Amino acid sequence: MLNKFEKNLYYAMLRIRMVEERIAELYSEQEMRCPVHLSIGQEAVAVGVCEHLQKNDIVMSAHRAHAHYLAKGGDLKAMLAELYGKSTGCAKGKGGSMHLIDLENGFFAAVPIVGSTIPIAVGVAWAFKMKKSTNIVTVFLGDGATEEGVFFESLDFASLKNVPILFVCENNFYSVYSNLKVRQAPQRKISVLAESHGIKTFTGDGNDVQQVSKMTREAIKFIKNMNKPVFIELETFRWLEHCGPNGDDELGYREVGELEKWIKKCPIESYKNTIIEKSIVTETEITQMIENISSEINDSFNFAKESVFPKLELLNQHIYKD
Amino acid sequence: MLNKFEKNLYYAMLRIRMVEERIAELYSEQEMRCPVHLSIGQEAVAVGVCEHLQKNDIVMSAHRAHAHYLAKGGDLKAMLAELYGKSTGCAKGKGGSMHLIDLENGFFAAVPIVGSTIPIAVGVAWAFKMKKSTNIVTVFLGDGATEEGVFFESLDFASLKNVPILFVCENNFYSVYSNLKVRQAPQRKISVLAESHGIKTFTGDGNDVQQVSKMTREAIKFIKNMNKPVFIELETFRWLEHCGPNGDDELGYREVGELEKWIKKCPIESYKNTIIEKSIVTETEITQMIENISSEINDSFNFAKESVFPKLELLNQHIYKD
Amino acid sequence: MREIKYSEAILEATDFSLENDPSVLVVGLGVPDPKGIFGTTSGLQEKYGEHRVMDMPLSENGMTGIITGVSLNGFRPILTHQRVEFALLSIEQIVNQAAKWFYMNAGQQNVPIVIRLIIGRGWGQGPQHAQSLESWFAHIPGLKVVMPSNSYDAKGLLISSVEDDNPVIFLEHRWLHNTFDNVPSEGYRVPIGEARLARKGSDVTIVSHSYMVLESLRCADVLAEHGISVEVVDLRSIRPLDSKTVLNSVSKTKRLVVADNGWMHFGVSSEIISIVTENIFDKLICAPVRIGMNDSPSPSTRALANHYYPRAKNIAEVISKMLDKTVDLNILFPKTDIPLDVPDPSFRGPF
Amino acid sequence: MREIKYSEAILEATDFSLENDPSVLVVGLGVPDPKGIFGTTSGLQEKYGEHRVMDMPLSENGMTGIITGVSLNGFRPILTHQRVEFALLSIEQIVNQAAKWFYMNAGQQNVPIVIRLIIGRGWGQGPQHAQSLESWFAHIPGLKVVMPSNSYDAKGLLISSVEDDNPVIFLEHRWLHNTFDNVPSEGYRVPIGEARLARKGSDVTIVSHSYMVLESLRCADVLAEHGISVEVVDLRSIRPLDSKTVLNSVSKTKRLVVADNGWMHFGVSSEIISIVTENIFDKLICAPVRIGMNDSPSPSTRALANHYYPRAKNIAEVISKMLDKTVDLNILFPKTDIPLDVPDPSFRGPF
Ligand SMILES: Cc1ncc(C[n+]2csc(CCOP(=O)(O)OP(=O)(O)O)c2C)c(N)n1
Ligand SMILES: Cc1ncc(C[n+]2csc(CCOP(=O)(O)OP(=O)(O)O)c2C)c(N)n1
Ligand SMILES: [Mg+2]
Ligand SMILES: [Mg+2]
Repeated sequence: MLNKFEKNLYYAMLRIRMVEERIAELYSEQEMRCPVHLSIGQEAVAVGVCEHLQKNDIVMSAHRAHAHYLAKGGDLKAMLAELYGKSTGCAKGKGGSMHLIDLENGFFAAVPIVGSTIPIAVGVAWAFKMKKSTNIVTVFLGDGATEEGVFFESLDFASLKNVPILFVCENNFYSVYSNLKVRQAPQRKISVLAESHGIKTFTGDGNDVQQVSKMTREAIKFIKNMNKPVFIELETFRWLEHCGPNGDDELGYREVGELEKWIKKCPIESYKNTIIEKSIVTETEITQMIENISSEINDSFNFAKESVFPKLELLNQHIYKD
Repeated sequence: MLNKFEKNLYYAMLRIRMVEERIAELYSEQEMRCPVHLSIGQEAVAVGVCEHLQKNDIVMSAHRAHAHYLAKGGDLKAMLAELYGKSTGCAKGKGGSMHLIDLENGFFAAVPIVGSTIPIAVGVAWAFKMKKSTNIVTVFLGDGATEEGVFFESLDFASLKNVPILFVCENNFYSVYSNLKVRQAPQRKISVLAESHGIKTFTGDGNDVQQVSKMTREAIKFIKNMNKPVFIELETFRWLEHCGPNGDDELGYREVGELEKWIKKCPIESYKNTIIEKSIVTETEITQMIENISSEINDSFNFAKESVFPKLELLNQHIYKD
Repeated sequence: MREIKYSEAILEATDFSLENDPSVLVVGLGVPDPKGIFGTTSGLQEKYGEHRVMDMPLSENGMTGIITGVSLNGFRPILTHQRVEFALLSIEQIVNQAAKWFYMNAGQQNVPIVIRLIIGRGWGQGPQHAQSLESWFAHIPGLKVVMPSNSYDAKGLLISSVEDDNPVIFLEHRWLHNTFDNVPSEGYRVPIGEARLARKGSDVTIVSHSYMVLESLRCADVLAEHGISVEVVDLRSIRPLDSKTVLNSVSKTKRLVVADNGWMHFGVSSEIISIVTENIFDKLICAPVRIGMNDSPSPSTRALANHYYPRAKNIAEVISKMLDKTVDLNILFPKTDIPLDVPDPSFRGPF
Repeated sequence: MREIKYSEAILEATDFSLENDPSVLVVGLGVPDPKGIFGTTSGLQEKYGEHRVMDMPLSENGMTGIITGVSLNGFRPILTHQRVEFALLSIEQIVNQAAKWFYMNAGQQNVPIVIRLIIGRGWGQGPQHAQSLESWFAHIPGLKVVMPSNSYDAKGLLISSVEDDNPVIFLEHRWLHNTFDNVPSEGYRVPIGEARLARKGSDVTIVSHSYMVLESLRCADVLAEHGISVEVVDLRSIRPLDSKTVLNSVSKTKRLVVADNGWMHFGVSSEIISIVTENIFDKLICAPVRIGMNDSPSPSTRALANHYYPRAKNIAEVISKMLDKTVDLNILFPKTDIPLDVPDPSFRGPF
């Protein structure tokens, strides 16, 4: 297929967007009874990075993990079933939206305690190094996570042992309702923090999937050739409320017009314009994509809804491994 | 008195050295029954910094605190009595060497958990700022302490709130028996870590008391004029074993000749040469100093030895404040 | 007297403390945000300024040290975390430093801080947003651990906590935030360390705390209709623990059930059973029993979470067995359509 | 069989594990240093290389996450801290992550790690170097908590811990490191979760663990000469807890004393008392009693520390009171010149 890679970038972003829009739409049915942190507006980071990863490369994430899970090839049905608390969920319903996992597709884990997967990801990467594997680990983290001490401890060790890890910081300027300026000194630049640990860094526009993709390609080359970690900081923006299916701009915690500015920079729309302009896709192809995705989403939600709840025995299973 | 400041620098270093040498000498009597971390070889940092502090400025430290406590004007008798576990000790014997305190003289606390006084010191300094006091806080920390996540959390907050604090890192290249190179990436420079948080930094020779003193003067001016924190990294070296009264170079964990090199750079000897050359002191004055200090030390050890142990009631006092 | 919500009671206590004492500070992730920590801090920054009521970086350990430091130099900070789990990052500061500070320096410097921790539960919070852990804090000499079960106590105990000269861990159960009680509008104190006889009875004593007091009271209500008279002791604080009130009650009823808010093993219920059996073994006429969270991490899906948390019905089951009475629990506690992963709206209060 | 020290037993178990399974790693501050963590890791780096046996940065929390990660990808790390207090920096990783990992992902990925924690005591360690805290870890479903009291168990339990597929907290009391026991030179396993009947007796059961087993045995020895027959149960692991052995013993002796290694409140001893009274209340003929560390932080000066830790004599006092026997404790336990802030050299073993 011509321009397969470019089309994939678009398709993957669109698919994530459409999945999350459907979650938002159906959330009010109160059947997905767990907190959900949607990443609408931030799809380019997940996709631009993950399109360069191999199946056996590992991805880890945190509370806002849907996009990373899907971009890495995580099973959609199992994810939705997990949100519905069903036995067919990727964690049999035990975890919910904040605990996605798909070992088959290299998505190791996401957890809601901010920052806590960072050292775990470093450990997974360190194991690759010790096993002389050529695989790498990518860990996604927010701007808020860079305020946790464990972030720095992880940078130090990754740099000390030269482990094959790609840190991807999605700087969306907010932690819940709190702007960077009430949390970090104005002179503090996240990428520079990483650099000061002797780590190669890149920064860029997280809404520009081409830029993210290019940067990731270089970053991975660097990790593999130099046997050293890389840190990428990407600016992007969350459109909806921190947790839940709705917007919350009316609460006034963000500057007036900030959201609009970012919506204008929609990663999917802007990339669509680019690839249409460059005749990489046609409007017809896009219509077809939307149809395909819709039908996959319909199937997957049906699957999730029709799946059964786990049986009571499960409650006391998996506390210990025998 | 002519050259009072210069003489004080020398006197204070000499006094600390002589106190610690006496502790080392008497430790084998097994009457100071608590772990002691001596700072022999590192006196210039404590003295060069503390000579610029006012009585109501606050100092905090960690496990290796004797020099900081004494340089800040901490009561010698109370310190020794604390090492002897006596009721006249600065913490009535409850703390031992790793828990020095002298509120009267602005020495708030030292604790043995590495890194843990750093955020507490930032909090004390933040309070000064909120009270519009002109006092500042100085916190001493080792190179090892910069590996704790809480170090970075403290830097961020200090920088965010512009609190009047002087961070003084004594980089003696070792944490117990572990060299920096097994703990920190070679490209990681401690002062740069601080800088990357938007904090003004200085670096220098921690065995040169004049340099330390000059740097501290500038640092304090900066803190007071700019209302911002400052970070100083000073290279120095511990002569004796990490914990205890003896040398341990024979264990071979440090490079051959490293200790000798640093002993040649003895902060006290080299400063003595300088001030004798410049005719700031005479040999006679120094002999007099030694005599004075010896007699103070004799008195203080006698005081500590003759003091009584705390009574059993003390065991259950101070668990809660009524 | 007005009926107000538990969350409003917390807000009023905080407001009162800020008003009453200029050294009080309020610090926490989201403190000034539009949701105001479940409404418990709403409007305070507007009223007292951002120097006294403030957000913070996502640095739980550092911030705990920082508020400890600020408390050594004249302030009385209240630090808030939206989940008890986040405080696990700051255990070193809480347990090694704040709890022991006053002891370590032999009474020269104390640490007057309050750490408000909210216990998550329900709506699929899952394994990392639903622990309780009060027994951890209560294990540590030097800490006080307060767990009010109603609005009145919440307000009075929070004011007492802020005025207390020691580090106080103040645990709030999310499912209490929307319950109501009669609460005076002015400031008042509920002393820390006094349990409350929440309901008098003669056949059996349920010792409980925090949210589980509500389940215990419901159990008592229902059993009363069947001639079983249940006394309910609400501990209110776990450390100091009012063993006198517990012992008095059990001495009278001669039977003990502990309805634990957390895991039972090495927990609050094991401490209560120990205190009772050590002290009034001869008064007991049967083995004490504890009920608490299932001994596993908490699952997200409601299919499992519904069986994870003990309810009034489970307590009633234990009591009927203990008293050898046959009651039909399914009649006493008929199935309702109320989902079990959100607070039961009939638990409205006052209690 | 050879008699070797507890610290040597730990070393041998580690050596065996490294030899036996190439996926085993040893990580900790000071692991390869000249003192080798009280001798427990000496020579291992030379033997297995710095890629398997290594020092680490002073980053307890990060390193705990890192060893969790490495365990997810094929390794079996042993992480060591020289004091239990240092691990308090890593509680978030231990409790929220490692302990729950297997549950959270419904059995797809487990965390086979061992965290060796040394309990400080003596020589003026003071408030921040002398806590015990096993009940904290034991409160958490998903963790195993192992506390051997002698060299034989130390070796066999450490090998079992490394081979266990779950996170194991392995607590070593410093004062045990120099005690001796008969230990096979080859590798062997002591199963986790089985208590040991350390001494048979008929009048009273002492349940104990770790160092306090030694004090309990000494107490039993001395009381035996005065016609009091004491049974001693050594728990060996606190979670899983072998309640069967405890219940069997108390069913027989009908009296229970718990000699706790840590603070009693919300501690191991409260759990033991609860298990016994819940299950065999009718077998008990008198109130159970617990003994443990003084309910305060630990003071540095020996003048106070001597009264902080319970000793054989204190246990004997409780037992003689319980049995209503008048024995002169000062004759039974004559004053010696041995300082109380260092291990008693007569506690040499084997036990
Ligand atoms: C240790 C911890 N503290 C607080 C929280 C509450 N919390 C959940 S998500 C979040 C925001 C994190 O911000 P960021 O890392 O920037 O990610 P974003 O939500 O912007 O994607 C916070 C504070 C948490 N989950 N864990
Ligand atoms: C959190 C913690 N981890 C480990 C230790 C053990 N320890 C005591 S002092 C020390 C060395 C610290 O090195 P550094 O900060 O460079 O200070 P120095 O001893 O060189 O003065 C260590 C690791 C501790 N006290 N606290
Ligand atoms: Mg963010
Ligand atoms: Mg050092």
